[in-house]
Amino acid sequence: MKKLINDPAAVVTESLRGLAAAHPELRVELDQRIVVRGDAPVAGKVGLVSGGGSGHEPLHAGFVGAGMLDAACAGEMFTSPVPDQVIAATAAVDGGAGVLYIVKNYTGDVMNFELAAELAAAEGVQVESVIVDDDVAVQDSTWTAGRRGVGLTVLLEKIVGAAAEQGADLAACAELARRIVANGRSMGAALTSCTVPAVGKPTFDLPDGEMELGVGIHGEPGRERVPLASAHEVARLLVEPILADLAFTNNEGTSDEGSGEDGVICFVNGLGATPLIELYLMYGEIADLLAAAGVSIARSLVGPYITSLDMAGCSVTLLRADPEILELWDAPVNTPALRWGM
Amino acid sequence: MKKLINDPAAVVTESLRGLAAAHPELRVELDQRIVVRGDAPVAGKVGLVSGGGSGHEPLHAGFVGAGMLDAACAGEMFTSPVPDQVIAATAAVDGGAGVLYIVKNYTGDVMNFELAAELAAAEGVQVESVIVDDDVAVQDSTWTAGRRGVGLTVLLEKIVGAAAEQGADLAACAELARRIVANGRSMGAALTSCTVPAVGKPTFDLPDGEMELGVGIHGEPGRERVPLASAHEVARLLVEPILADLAFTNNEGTSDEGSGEDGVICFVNGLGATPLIELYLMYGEIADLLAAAGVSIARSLVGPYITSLDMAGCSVTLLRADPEILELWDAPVNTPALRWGM
Amino acid sequence: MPAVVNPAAVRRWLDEFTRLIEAHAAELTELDAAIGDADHGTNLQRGTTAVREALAGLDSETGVGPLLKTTAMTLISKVGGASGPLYGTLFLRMSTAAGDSAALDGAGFATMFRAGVEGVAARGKAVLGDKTMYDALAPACDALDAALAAGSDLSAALDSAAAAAAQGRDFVTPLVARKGRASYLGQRSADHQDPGATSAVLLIQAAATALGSPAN
Amino acid sequence: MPAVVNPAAVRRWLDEFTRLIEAHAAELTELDAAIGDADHGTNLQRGTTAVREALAGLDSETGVGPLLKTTAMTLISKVGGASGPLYGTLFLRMSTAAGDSAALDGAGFATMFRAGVEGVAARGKAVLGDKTMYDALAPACDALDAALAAGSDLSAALDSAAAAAAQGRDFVTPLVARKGRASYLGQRSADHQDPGATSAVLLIQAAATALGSPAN
Ligand SMILES: Nc1ncnc2c1ncn2[C@@H]1O[C@H](COP(=O)(O)OP(=O)(O)O)[C@@H](O)[C@H]1O
Ligand SMILES: Nc1ncnc2c1ncn2[C@@H]1O[C@H](COP(=O)(O)OP(=O)(O)O)[C@@H](O)[C@H]1O
Ligand SMILES: [Mg+2]
Ligand SMILES: [Mg+2]
Ligand SMILES: [Mg+2]
Ligand SMILES: [Mg+2]
Repeated sequence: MKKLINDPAAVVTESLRGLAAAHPELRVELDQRIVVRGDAPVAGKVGLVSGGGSGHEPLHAGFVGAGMLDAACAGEMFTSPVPDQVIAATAAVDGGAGVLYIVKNYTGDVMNFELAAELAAAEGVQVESVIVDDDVAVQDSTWTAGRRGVGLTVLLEKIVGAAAEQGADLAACAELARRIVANGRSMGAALTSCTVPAVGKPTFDLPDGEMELGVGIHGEPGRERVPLASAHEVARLLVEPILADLAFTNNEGTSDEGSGEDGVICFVNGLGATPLIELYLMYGEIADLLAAAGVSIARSLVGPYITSLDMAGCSVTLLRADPEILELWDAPVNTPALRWGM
Repeated sequence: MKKLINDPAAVVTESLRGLAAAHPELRVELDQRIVVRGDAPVAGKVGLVSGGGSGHEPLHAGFVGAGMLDAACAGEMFTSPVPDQVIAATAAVDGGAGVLYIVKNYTGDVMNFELAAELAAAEGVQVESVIVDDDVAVQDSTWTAGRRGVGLTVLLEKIVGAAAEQGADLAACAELARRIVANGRSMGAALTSCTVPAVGKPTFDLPDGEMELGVGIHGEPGRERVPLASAHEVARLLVEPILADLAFTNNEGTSDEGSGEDGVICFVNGLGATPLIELYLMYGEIADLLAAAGVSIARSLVGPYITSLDMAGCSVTLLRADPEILELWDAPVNTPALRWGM
Repeated sequence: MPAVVNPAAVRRWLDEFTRLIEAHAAELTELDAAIGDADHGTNLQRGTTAVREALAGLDSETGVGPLLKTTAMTLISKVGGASGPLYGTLFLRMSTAAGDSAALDGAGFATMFRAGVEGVAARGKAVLGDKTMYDALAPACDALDAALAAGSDLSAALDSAAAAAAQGRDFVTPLVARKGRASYLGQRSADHQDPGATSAVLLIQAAATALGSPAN
Repeated sequence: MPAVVNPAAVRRWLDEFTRLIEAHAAELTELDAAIGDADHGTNLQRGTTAVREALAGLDSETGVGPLLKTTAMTLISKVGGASGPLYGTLFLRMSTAAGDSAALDGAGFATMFRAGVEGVAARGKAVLGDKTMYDALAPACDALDAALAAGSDLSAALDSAAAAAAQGRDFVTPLVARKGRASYLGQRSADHQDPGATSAVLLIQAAATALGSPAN
């Protein structure tokens, strides 16, 4: 294992320490491992709290700031945060308008946020939770844990963050978040495993010439191991299941036939060790496939925003846009990892 | 070799194609492989042109936009651009106030930009060139190729870009750029080699338990191979030679003793395959060392901004700040990779 | 049957569980690497180590219910992931069931344990055959009841509970997981032993070792 | 001595150079991987392939000077890196020296070649012993002049030039590089063969093969 770390057990805390040093505008509570907007709680604003296992940076702490999250809870590596953290974050950001939990759909995350929500409700805080489950690699079913929450989380945190900043109330924020969940899908592929520091070796072996299709963000193997393919082919393997799962074109209209009315937000994400030159190359392939499928791209995001430690690979997220979503996407945001307009 | 690419020979062009698709606000000329600000030439503004070998993304194309570069020339992988590209970029951005070439100090880059400058001057364009050579790993000497240009290039492009945007003339831009070169230093370390697509295997072997100290950004081996060390120790190995090379504290004053008057801009850069969680951890270590040395950090930047394909490792850049430099650093910028205030 | 499950026995149980988790942490993480995210051993070790410290900080007079409650809250606060709330709920429900009894006999222990296991099912919404810790815990409950009903003492009953747990764990190994991270793998989760079921067996083995003997 | 270096001979030279670069591209890149950035073979191959195409597009009447100029401009436009401007300058200066001569004899070729090599030194600011292509090119010039002065024909003179180039290349192998990327390695650049000196030897070997024979 080759990593720029000290003690494998201390990686999360030591990295948060560095985040605190680099971003004095944030409040980083190292004991609780929560990262809070410097001006929290913002009176009258819905507080947005997210969190999850560490190892996905910049998600979530890198998205704390004006126009996005109010607080993030950093769990152990790939392990959901504990309720204490969520409760501390809730207390730190509750400005009287209630708190929205944004939870990626993993059993651990769901249960820990659920416990926290029960406890927060008992304290009289208005809490709503939204579960993000956008990963089409996983068969959806009420009999299983359901789909994982992956790339869509980034888009959701930005868009709902903008709505909260503009004064949307808790019910409106929750409804918008659920609308985004209903309209977004993702799929990922890995060229290499990642290495969890405490484990010290790759989670799985992935020989030369092979890749994992349908991976999540925790170094878990994918749905299928397939031969390593060209970027062109990988793009197809990622885009096709997404388009098969949800209609991204709007064929109802007559004038604009074959293209979604407002297009999509297309997010090509790096899993941690894939250089930007490859991500942009993939973006070109994906844009071609979408054009051929009659899906128009309204906005794009390319970069490593929800990672899996040092995994090489990428994921694609598509979100059906509408004018409100696009306006909220374009709204100012000021966080360590996503910033524009301010 | 595991990469999200198609033909190894086509990586640069295909990645630019994706950049063009993702950033319609830029003008990407695929034939010449130059990336130009959408509104270029800006009348009366000094045009900033940079470029270099590809494989360092987001440098340079990711820094084209308002408040930073006017154009970037993308060479072959790790190979400087050719004069034709620089001349095309010059023509595209010359708004009548002259053009500044920002050249990293590599023999190839220097000679190709030199040829271009000769040709541009023959065409009647006012051209100035500034050579960035900040890498303290390389012994400086008039008898050698001199120091390499590395991380400081990013800071320089941002700061001089802001000055040009605010109307500084060519002489002022060139002088500011040279002041930045005089006041900035960098040092890097690699945990793994990178793999050049056309070569198909790592440029050098770096066994478990070893790292290369004093690497550049072209996969060239470093000055020294040393045992893999903790983040704490790596931070020391990077910061000490920088502080030994240039005084980053200002002991002349009496009131503010032991600390640079306006502090430094501290840039912790990922070399391509190092996840953000490690970079922030390194930032924490570096901030400690600087505090202990009496160097105060005025601004920071943490992330993979000047990379070496899929190399794991990081570099540190320190730039002595002054009020003008800080104001220009804070000025609005809108590029694919660096954006704030707009 | 004598009331064997007093505070000292509960402490011995948790001590033994901590020891077993420590001894098997790498194996649990290894199992989780194959069909999960390579942290189950690390998670539980962090939790049980914290439990040991928390219990050491409690008064020696602390009763069964409060000991179990501290265990529950510590696991919930320290473990995270799926197993944190699940083991936390197990101990929380047991603590509630224990109430302020000074000690429990075999039947009392069995009732309390079943309350805990039902809590796991409620929290995780798992049913038998989903390939989770519940597949080890539920058969253990049944075996415990059956053995006690047949007149075994708690020691012997816990031995058969541990055997039933191990059988449950092995029974689901060939199955496809339907809950937790392993479910993401679909067909590929088959023929892998479930990490949570494996740690659940250790919990019951620890009980058999620590609670079985009336010598306290 | 007959005027052997006519346009057809120049084309044969560049053709042979292209062939040698193609055959040695991997080796050149390998050498560059050790002390540079693993692209010298790729760079030159891209350049010489483009030269072949560019020359094929030129009229069969095209003279020596224009052929060399097209070669120069093509290398400058296609190669990039350090070797692009350096080889480009070599051919540009040769083209200027050739002027509009229809063909050159041995002495004319030697004068022209020296002009090119001096251009490399001027552009790269390299001196002997810096461990660059100049360390192969400069001794080749001297050997060429000496052999012609001693009465050799161009064929024999180019053979000794090629031998001198190879000697120069090997002479600097143990040295520490002071120019180009290899200089960044300091002491670690010693005992590695310089890629540019290696390709320069191929250029002169190609001349020996293609220009030596008066049969054109
Ligand atoms: N819904 C559930 N109900 C019961 N047990 C579950 C459920 N989901 C997961 N588990 C158990 O949790 C174990 C994994 O725990 P752990 O690795 O600590 O958490 P995580 O999966 O969050 O990383 C699984 O092996 C399984 O036995
Ligand atoms: N200043 C210089 N003068 C002469 N030759 C040089 C100089 N710098 C580099 N070279 C030659 O260029 C060769 C490297 O060429 P190449 O790999 O194509 O370019 P780059 O170093 O830009 O990647 C070196 O081996 C050396 O012979
Ligand atoms: Mg986990
Ligand atoms: Mg090069
Ligand atoms: Mg796990
Ligand atoms: Mg080279």
